[in-house]
Amino acid sequence: MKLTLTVRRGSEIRKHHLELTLPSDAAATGGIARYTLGAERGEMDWAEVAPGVYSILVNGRSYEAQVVTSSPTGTPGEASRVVTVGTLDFQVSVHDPRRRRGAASLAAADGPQEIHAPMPGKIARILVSRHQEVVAGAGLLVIEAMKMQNELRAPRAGRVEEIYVEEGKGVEAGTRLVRLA
Amino acid sequence: MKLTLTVRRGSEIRKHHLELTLPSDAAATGGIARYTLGAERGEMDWAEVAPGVYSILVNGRSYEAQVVTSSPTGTPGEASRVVTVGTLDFQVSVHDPRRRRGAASLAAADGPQEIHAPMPGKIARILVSRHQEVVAGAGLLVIEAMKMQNELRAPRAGRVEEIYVEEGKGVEAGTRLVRLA
Amino acid sequence: MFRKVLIANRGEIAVRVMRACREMGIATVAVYSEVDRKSLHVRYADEAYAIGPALSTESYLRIDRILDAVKRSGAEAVHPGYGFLAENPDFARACEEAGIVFIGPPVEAMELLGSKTASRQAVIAAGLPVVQGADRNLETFEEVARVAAEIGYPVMLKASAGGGGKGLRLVHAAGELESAYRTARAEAQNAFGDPSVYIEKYLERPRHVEIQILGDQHGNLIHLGERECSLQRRHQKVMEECPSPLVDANLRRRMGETAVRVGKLAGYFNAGTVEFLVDRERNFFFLEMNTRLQVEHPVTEMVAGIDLVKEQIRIAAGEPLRWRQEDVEMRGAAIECRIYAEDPANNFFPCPGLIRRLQAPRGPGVRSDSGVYEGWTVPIEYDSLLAKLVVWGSDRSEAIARLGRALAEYEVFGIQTTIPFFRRVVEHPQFLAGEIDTSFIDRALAEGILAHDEPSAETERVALLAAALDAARNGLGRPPAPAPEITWKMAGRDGLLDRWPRKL
Amino acid sequence: MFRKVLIANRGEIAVRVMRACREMGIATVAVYSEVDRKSLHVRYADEAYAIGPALSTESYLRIDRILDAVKRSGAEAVHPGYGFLAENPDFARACEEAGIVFIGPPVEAMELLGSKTASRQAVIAAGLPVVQGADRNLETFEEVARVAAEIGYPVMLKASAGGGGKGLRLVHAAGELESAYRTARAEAQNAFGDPSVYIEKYLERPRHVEIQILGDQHGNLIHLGERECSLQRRHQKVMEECPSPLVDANLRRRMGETAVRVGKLAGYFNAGTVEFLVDRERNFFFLEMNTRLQVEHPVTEMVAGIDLVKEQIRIAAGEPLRWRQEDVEMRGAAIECRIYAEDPANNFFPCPGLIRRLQAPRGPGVRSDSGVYEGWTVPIEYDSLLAKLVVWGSDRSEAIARLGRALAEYEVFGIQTTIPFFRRVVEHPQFLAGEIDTSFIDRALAEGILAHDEPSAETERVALLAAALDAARNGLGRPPAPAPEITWKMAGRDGLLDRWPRKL
Repeated sequence: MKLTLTVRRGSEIRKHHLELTLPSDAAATGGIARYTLGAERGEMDWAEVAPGVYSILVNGRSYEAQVVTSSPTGTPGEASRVVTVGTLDFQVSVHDPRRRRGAASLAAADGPQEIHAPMPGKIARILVSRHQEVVAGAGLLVIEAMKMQNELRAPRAGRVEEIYVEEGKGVEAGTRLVRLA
Repeated sequence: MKLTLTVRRGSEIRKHHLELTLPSDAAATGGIARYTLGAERGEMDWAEVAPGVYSILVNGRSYEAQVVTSSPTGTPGEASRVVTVGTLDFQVSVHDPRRRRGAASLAAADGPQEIHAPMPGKIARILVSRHQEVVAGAGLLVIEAMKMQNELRAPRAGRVEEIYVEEGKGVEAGTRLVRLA
Repeated sequence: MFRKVLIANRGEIAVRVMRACREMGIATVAVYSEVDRKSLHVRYADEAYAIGPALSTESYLRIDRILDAVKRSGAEAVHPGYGFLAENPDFARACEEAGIVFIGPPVEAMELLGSKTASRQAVIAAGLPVVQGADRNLETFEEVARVAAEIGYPVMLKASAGGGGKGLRLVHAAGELESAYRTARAEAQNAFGDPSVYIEKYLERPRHVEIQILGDQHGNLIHLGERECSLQRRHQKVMEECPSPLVDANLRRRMGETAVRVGKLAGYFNAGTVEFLVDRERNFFFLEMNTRLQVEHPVTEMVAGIDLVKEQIRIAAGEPLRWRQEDVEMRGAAIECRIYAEDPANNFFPCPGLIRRLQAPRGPGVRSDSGVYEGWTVPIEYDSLLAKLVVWGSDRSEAIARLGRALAEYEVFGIQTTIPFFRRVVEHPQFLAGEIDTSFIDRALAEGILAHDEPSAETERVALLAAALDAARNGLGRPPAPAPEITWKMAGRDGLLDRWPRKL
Repeated sequence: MFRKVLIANRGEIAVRVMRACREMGIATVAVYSEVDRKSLHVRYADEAYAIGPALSTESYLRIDRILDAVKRSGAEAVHPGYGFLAENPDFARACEEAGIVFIGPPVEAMELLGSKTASRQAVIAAGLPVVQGADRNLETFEEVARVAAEIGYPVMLKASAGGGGKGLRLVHAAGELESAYRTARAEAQNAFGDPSVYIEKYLERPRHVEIQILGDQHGNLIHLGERECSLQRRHQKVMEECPSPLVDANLRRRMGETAVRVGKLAGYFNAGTVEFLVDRERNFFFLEMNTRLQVEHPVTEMVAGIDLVKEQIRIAAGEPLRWRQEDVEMRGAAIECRIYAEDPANNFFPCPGLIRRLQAPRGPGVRSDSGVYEGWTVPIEYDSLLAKLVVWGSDRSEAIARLGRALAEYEVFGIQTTIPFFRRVVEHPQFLAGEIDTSFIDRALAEGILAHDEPSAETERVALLAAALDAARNGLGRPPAPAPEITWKMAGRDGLLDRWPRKL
């Protein structure tokens, strides 16, 4: 299986080509997998020890990796994985190079952008109105949760095209809040 | 929902009639349920806090009950539940009285009886041969597991009709071992 | 001894009190709001009664509903935990009038010590050291300006009814005073319904050190040494230790004696904490007294070998103290981390939600006091303290090494917590050297203590392999378990979020 | 100090040693057999190497394969844990020859103390008290009969190479001797490949009390008090406490000094345990010395405040002991329960299988040393110790109350464990009074300590309601999660199972 992987940590983005050969038993929860990563060939001994949690041995070293799948804000429909190795997080997108879905998915969106609720809570206040121009960092709205008020700010300058919520209403994590053009 | 319940603790068996009224939302993981148990009417406030684990409040008292479904040995196909309340275990069979499946299922079997492996392990020795007459308590075979040899004894007197395993072979929990007539 | 005790609280402290009761053979009664039906304290208790909707003012702060639950359950005493009604003299008095025991200090002591200015006056009258400042509320700006000029800048404006960093303003020079005065009053009004402020000298890089006291109803009052609570983020404690790396035997004795005197002048009994500021010359000044169990009481318990909650209950039942001052032997060192449902990578944004995986550390010297469980959903309505990780070591350096080990073992998935933040703190050279003060954490954060580690090539390779493995097994695009919280984590890292205390 | 240590063991003790290493900044190397790929010690380690198939003799007992893993990993020292190679002088010598450090005593001390008869002779020669009996192996039945007649019945026949209750026979009168001699020799031959037996006076209801010693390579040797290990089932320890309810300061001092003398006469260093029998008049007799860390070491750690595994590593690295005898201060009381995968309701039948749910107790004074996790399948190949629950209290009665609370919190589903058994023990009046001896558990079991409690009508009602609720939600007949282990539990309760140690 040939894959293209894009990994992001902080602001840095790196792209890798990886070929992985798994044993044919699809139901197996562990085994030896061979891989080619760039010019390097190797073997990993993997075992799924809990759903999404892998014990991985490479060259005798023992690692634990937790894999969570998610859709990053702004690019719904494009699945990406957050991999935690020990205490470090990596955001990794996995693509099939034959399908040519872009590594561009992780780049910043230039077009209209939807702002989603980062957490469940109540909309305490809306700080902008429709069609208002905002600068990057301007407060958009305030969500109240866990005895704190949390202000959500604009990721970039733009114009508020749509406000999807009302003051006083509860929202779930991921609820669309504002569309910025 | 009208149910007939048979509860076994140790050697004692008791039968109960219970009517339970749940809220109509089948996907709910908690709520208030009304019940009639014999002559007693009451309410329970229940919440599923983990798969098969219920927090139950009755008259202000807080209980935790774990429910595991199983088929007791000798009566395959007849589902039964083991309910652990605090530190006490109850074996409970739940029947729909309209279907008239018997509370007899918990009674001792008189006819031929299959002995199943109570644990995974290896058959270390077979102590009887086919057609041999055995007394109650006679050793049938020895399963080796966890650095110990474990002898399985006859639950009653009878004749060994069939031996399904061989010495040296591994068995899973529940594997048929011997048929006693 | 009581046969049944009601715990008028939720979360980790409710469970902690119930554990003490269970070890004493006392039946426990929980109260809960609508959103807490599945909370651990309800599951843990022998009995549980609903007391209203999620909003605290309609449930955990409703004295009438709690007393009603007391009546229904037949409980003989109430433990208030910390927060909610723990320092409310009206509640203590209502218990008394209902003929049940309030597990805490006498009402009069709560009243005297509950007012920052009244307690200050009493302490000054007894000739004990306090932070220089006003000994009463200041009604006008002119008064404030005059007192500030007297004691000299920098000064701290504080809400009289305050707590938790609200209504607090640091003023460096006279020119800043007027605007600070206005905003502090406005915040105090918003937060506590009372705009009164007073003023204190601001100590440069002070340390916050507090003394645990314990007294019975027969006039015996002792102290159990100090706790170092200088590790605060925005004036809220996040990590505490016992003993303080600053305090030697002589200072401990002097602070302990002062704390006992504060307790005595208020006619105090049960457990209480006297808070001090300590300056760079090791002068100490009375700050305030907390008339309840502290969040951080476990560090004292582990070093003193005394179960404070059980002692609270015994004292409330009228038993005499079982230790004289000279019987108290402190051994080793303990450190507590407050595990909050907050995302340190994202400006400590609160992070309620489903705990999908939870593995607390174990092994030698590790204590975990928790109010949560795997599969439980942290509600948005209450404060975000999930659990406390407390470790003991034969000395401070063993305790720190053990804390690092325990933090590395701690796994919480589904929501973000302050665990990664503490992993950085325990490696910080200044923390290791014990050179901490109340602004250490804010400084360390500003200096980038949480900056990304550059991963080794090996670690990144494992991340790639794990992602590829997971994709190969579960499909490239279809997420097996969508996790919106990750969205927030990744999207919000760029500092696009800010937060402040909710106005009540 | 070492940079990297290999742990030649598995299960809870491997994890416990790795925790100590991690706190000391030492990298850890695990070894594992085929069935242990997913075991916790492999996950916990920094490195892990496969050393062969499940059978111990082909993996954990293979000195060559372990030394190969040492070489591949570059480890500088090996910790053997307990069991497997821990008391094997050949392994210690092989380490020495390979230029790596064996974390344990010197080879010569292991050899001298490893033989029950040789160590007995040495102790007798030093004038220390031993249980009356033969001081060498007895080659003929005539010799056995003569010695038995000399010391008087009842006597105990013991396998010289023995341990764990194998090859042990109690003989009440001369008429029983011959048949007991034959079966003991046969068992010893089967279990250890060596039929040699010797004979000891049988003490009536003796107590098993052992002394922890700790010595460095510079001639310093101290003791850390005793452990009471009388709670045994069929000669295997199940529950241990520190201090012993029997031992007072004077007896502790005398036993401690004797233990230190035993260590000195063998040139001992590192951690070791001297086992004694104590009779009803508080006379104590040397039984044997274990030249390794004991399973029950945590109770001493909690009371002494000393991390024995870290001390073992420091001693092996050549560091001098950090305590003199007079520096050791014991505080409070600690009790350990060995959580085995065995079904107490079913004659302690072993119970491997999938752990479907695991919730270890938390809160004050609770330590959990575990080698397992939820979702892991306990294999059938190794002994059934899953975890150790250890509690500390300011005195024995607080420790027992806490243990009861912790056992009530402990949830393991999917497999049966000894937890329900311990719940009964902590309520037993004789245990509460400290009136225990080595046959207490077997007697209590025979007297029906595990008999069914009659449930209250309320509890039964809840069981019915839960069953009905589950049936209403998940269907009457279709099991949502089949659980064969329940089968076994329910079916096998009638005593139709018996078990004995595997012949090697």
